[in-house]
Amino acid sequence: MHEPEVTEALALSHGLSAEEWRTLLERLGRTPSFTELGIFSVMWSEHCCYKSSRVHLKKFPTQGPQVLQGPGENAGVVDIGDGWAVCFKMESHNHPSYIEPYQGAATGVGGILRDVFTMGARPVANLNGLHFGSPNHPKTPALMRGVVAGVGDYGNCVGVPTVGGQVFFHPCYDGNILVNAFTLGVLRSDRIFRGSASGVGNTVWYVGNKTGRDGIHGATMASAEFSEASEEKRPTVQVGDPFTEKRLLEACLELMEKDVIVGIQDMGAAGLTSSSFEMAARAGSGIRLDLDAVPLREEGLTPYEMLLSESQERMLIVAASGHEEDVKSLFAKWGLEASPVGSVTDSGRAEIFWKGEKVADLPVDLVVDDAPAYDRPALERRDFKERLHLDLSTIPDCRDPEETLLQLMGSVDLCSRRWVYRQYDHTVRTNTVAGPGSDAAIVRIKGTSKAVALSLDVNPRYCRLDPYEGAKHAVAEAARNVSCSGALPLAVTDCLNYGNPEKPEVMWEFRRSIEGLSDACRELDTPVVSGNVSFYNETNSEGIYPTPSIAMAGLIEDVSKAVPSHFQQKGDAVLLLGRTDGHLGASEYLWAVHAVEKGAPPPLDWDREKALQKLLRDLASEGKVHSLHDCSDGGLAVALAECCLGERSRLGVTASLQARSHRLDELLFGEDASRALASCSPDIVQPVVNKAREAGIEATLVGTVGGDRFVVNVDGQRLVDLDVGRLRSTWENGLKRVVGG
Amino acid sequence: MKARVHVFLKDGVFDPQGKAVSQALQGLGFSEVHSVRQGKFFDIDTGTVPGEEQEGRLEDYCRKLLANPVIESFSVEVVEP
Amino acid sequence: MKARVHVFLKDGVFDPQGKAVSQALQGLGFSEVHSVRQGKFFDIDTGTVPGEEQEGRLEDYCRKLLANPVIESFSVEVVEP
Amino acid sequence: MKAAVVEFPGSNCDHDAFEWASRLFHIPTELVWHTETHLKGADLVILPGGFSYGDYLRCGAMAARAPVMDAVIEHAKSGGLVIGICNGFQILCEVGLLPGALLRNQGLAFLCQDVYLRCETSKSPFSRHVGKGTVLRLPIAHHDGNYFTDPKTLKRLQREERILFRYVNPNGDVNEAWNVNGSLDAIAGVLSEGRNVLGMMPHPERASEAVLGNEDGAAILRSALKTLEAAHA
Ligand SMILES: Nc1ncnc2c1ncn2[C@@H]1O[C@H](COP(=O)(O)OP(=O)(O)O)[C@@H](O)[C@H]1O
Ligand SMILES: [Mg+2]
Repeated sequence: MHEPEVTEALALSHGLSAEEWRTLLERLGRTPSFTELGIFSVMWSEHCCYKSSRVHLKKFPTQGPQVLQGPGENAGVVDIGDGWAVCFKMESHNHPSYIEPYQGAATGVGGILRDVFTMGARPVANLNGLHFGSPNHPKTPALMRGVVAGVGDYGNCVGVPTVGGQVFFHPCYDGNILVNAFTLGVLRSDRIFRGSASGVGNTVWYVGNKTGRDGIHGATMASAEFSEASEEKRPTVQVGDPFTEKRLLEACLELMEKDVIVGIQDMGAAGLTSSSFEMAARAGSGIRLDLDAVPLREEGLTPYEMLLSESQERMLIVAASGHEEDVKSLFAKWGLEASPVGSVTDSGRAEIFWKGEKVADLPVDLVVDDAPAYDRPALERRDFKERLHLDLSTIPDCRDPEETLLQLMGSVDLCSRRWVYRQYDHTVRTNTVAGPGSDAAIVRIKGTSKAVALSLDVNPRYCRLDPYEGAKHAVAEAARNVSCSGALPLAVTDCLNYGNPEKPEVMWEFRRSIEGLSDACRELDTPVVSGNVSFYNETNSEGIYPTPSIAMAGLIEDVSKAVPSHFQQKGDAVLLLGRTDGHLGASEYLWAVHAVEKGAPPPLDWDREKALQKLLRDLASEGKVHSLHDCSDGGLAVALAECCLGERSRLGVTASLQARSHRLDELLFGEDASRALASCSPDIVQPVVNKAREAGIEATLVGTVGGDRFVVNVDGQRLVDLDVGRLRSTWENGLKRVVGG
Repeated sequence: MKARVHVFLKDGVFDPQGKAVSQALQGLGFSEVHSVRQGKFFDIDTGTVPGEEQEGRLEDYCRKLLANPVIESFSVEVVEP
Repeated sequence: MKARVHVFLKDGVFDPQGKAVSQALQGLGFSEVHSVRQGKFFDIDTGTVPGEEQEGRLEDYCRKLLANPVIESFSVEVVEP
Repeated sequence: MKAAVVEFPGSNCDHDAFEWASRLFHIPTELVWHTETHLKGADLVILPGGFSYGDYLRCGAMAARAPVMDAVIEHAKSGGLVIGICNGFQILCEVGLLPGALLRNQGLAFLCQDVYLRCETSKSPFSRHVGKGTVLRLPIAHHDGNYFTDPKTLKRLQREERILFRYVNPNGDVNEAWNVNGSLDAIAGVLSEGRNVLGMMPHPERASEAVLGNEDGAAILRSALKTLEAAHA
């Protein structure tokens, strides 16, 4: 075998820094082979070892009585009582999706599904967070079509409903779209599987698709900036095979019912290398691999290629010895091959053989635990203070609230996401109590009376203007959405998308975000149980806005108490819960109507937020309300309009508001936090108001449900009077302006 | 002109459909089948295009729409000028 | 043998994909495009099949699996016997 | 009265169909793997929805060639009830138990949404207790549901009242805007010549429970069940 000579230059071209290369030589005590260099380059890449983020991620609260498995495994696991648990995680597939939107997004969904079923959980719900460039950017429509079709086709084929998510547009994503995929699975709390290679002599199995030259150096690609050149220099793009994924999923879950599996992990980024090294590291064991046994899709792959390939739909399983036939016959039932490719040792080393030759022999801890970690310099963004300052006197109040409302409802950030989620099967598995279009998706757990509520949120504009406050809002809004459905927020997973961490201003954004997330998760008692960091979302030195996507999972004990987001009943009273201060800073209104991105995000008072969320849950569990809807981007007027736009309900509303000392735009479109709209039968308005007062939450009667018009009076003056059908068509056609059709 | 354009996965790019088809053929008893790769083709009918521009035009269709250059290649063929 | 099999929609069967492609091409400014019909093809690699049986075998693949006779026709071609 | 749900690799509504029959209707129900050769004494066979063989090649093409299909054909030929839902409908067409084929949706996109169906005849075991003219609201979730058949067959289907469901608007009128996948004659479900085999694209099993906000789908299985019970009595 002819291999390049390993030199410092080669190491640098593999993405290692000069300092990392020196450490490696010193710790290894020799020059690595070419294959070994490949292993280090991926395992020490940002994507695999979190070298710029590790020290900061330690700040997250990760514990609580509900946490059965925190960060560190393939996915987190949370107890939901009565012997049941849910397992979930979110992951980014940003770079691959920009290069090949359909396959990139599809394989992103595939990867996160494997992370979850690896833990022994049956996937029951997907979410997806999508951030695209400006709707006017020439690449946006094709990227959007490709990504949405990719997310949909993969999840649809595997049969996991995609029940919610987020879509956001901003020019900061023109050269770096974000595709964040989330999966939640259900399992018995005493049947958690982990990625650990223990038991000397146990067999290491390779199952699933054969290995090709796919995505070699995908992990290193996700650890570097884009440039025009890298758009040209592409590795072989991975193609998703959801049919094989579905069979792998079923076969693994079936095998897990027998007591055969010792450890299991999917081959994600850095494929066979990361799965084998990480499994050995978790168990403190060693591993021996025979590459001759690795099933190949094409001839002539070198050990380097086999170890670094990112071919999809592959798993590594450590099975108790003596069960070889069980493993083989079970996978054969599903038309899949299982190949023994190695065994567990106690050497603490990974020893890799090929054609009778030892091609790699490395200490597992050096590769995994001793991977570099940096506390990179951070520096407050230069324009931070200046942009927090908003001078409203330079911005005219809205003259025609009706027109402004229609403009907002049809804007790309607030309009209906139906074009997207119509392409996602959200009803398969017959658990979807509330799907996309609802504040939180509600998925019942069969065999129990429970349901989980899920919401995915982040407002990148808030995060750009104040990364600390923006991060707090992401968690608070996700929790509020979940509480609106009547669920108790339990735990979060995150997907942290940032620019180049070697830039101090990006690092500052990252650190402030982590602090905000940590504080919020502590306040709301929702530990972080899993997550993912994606750095280097930069093209030609232009970075994205800090985008910490947060997915919150909550629990409803009695699914019959779940509350919808939309008005349900003609004649119902509409109550605004929470205080309106008319905060316009950082708002969607300023951006969509005035093209201004300035001001501080709305202040968030934890006492008030927590009291509101508890009130929402109490109202739900006492069966007092017919609908609850969180009031966030777009403010009160938009939230009121959204309540009229349910898939099934077609009800108008007449609302009467008091401006007090506020400008009209402050009243209608201000984004004060900690607010929600409730609808209830008119005869229990007083008890609801009293209950809110007791909780320290302002409650104001703002209107009545009914009719086919959307009417808003301010101080007795009719400012908005729209046919609900017109409102709906404006709202529903918003995305079509971007994608056509 | 009448033309036929073939669009197919580049060498080395995984073709899950082709793999499934080849397994299905084997399962039907056609054990001689080694491998299958699946592609798309387009039969295109146009108004008059000057002879010397025909192939170029077809390649334009491919580059602009029919083929995804990241994973696919194409070939063009004028059937009736 | 190496073979190529084409499977295409019969005349009269509506082809939503072909129609969308032809509209998209027109939308890109290729106004000369009249119509497009989309089909599938399969590049098949097999072990030895006796020369006189080759075409028949390919037709068997089509009849048994590759084509749906309700909507599709096929043509077979041995590329390398 | 027994039911069987046939499972192919890639089927993903198999358990939904199983629960539909067993949990919601208390019908003793068996899952039957695609390699099996009998149907375990089932009176009603359900071919479930969802991506058998990944929908690779053509939806339902590979499943139609599975060993178990001989038993399904035999069951159908001897008058046994068969319901194919979504992918199950595609399989029934591929195997020739139902006429026609399901092409790609006219807008080319996968569609997941509720649709309205009008029951066109009560002369079938699946609709006897639904009632002609009844409008049902049911979810669809498919990429290839655009029903097609040749003009002669279409005439015959119309004449023999074998079109069981059409896509309609909420008032029950056929209207192209509500025929979302572009099906010929707005066909959403068809019957076999013997009227004992039904194929339909919408998913009644996803809309048969109050907690999911819609129970319209229950009527179809209830009708089949009553018919079978009457026959057994
Ligand atoms: N990419 C997506 N996939 C599926 N559903 C989505 C997606 N994006 C948004 N949705 C759904 O559309 C609705 C509106 O989204 P959004 O405005 O972000 O909700 P909210 O403001 O309540 O957090 C939600 O129900 C959400 O789940
Ligand atoms: Mg919300």
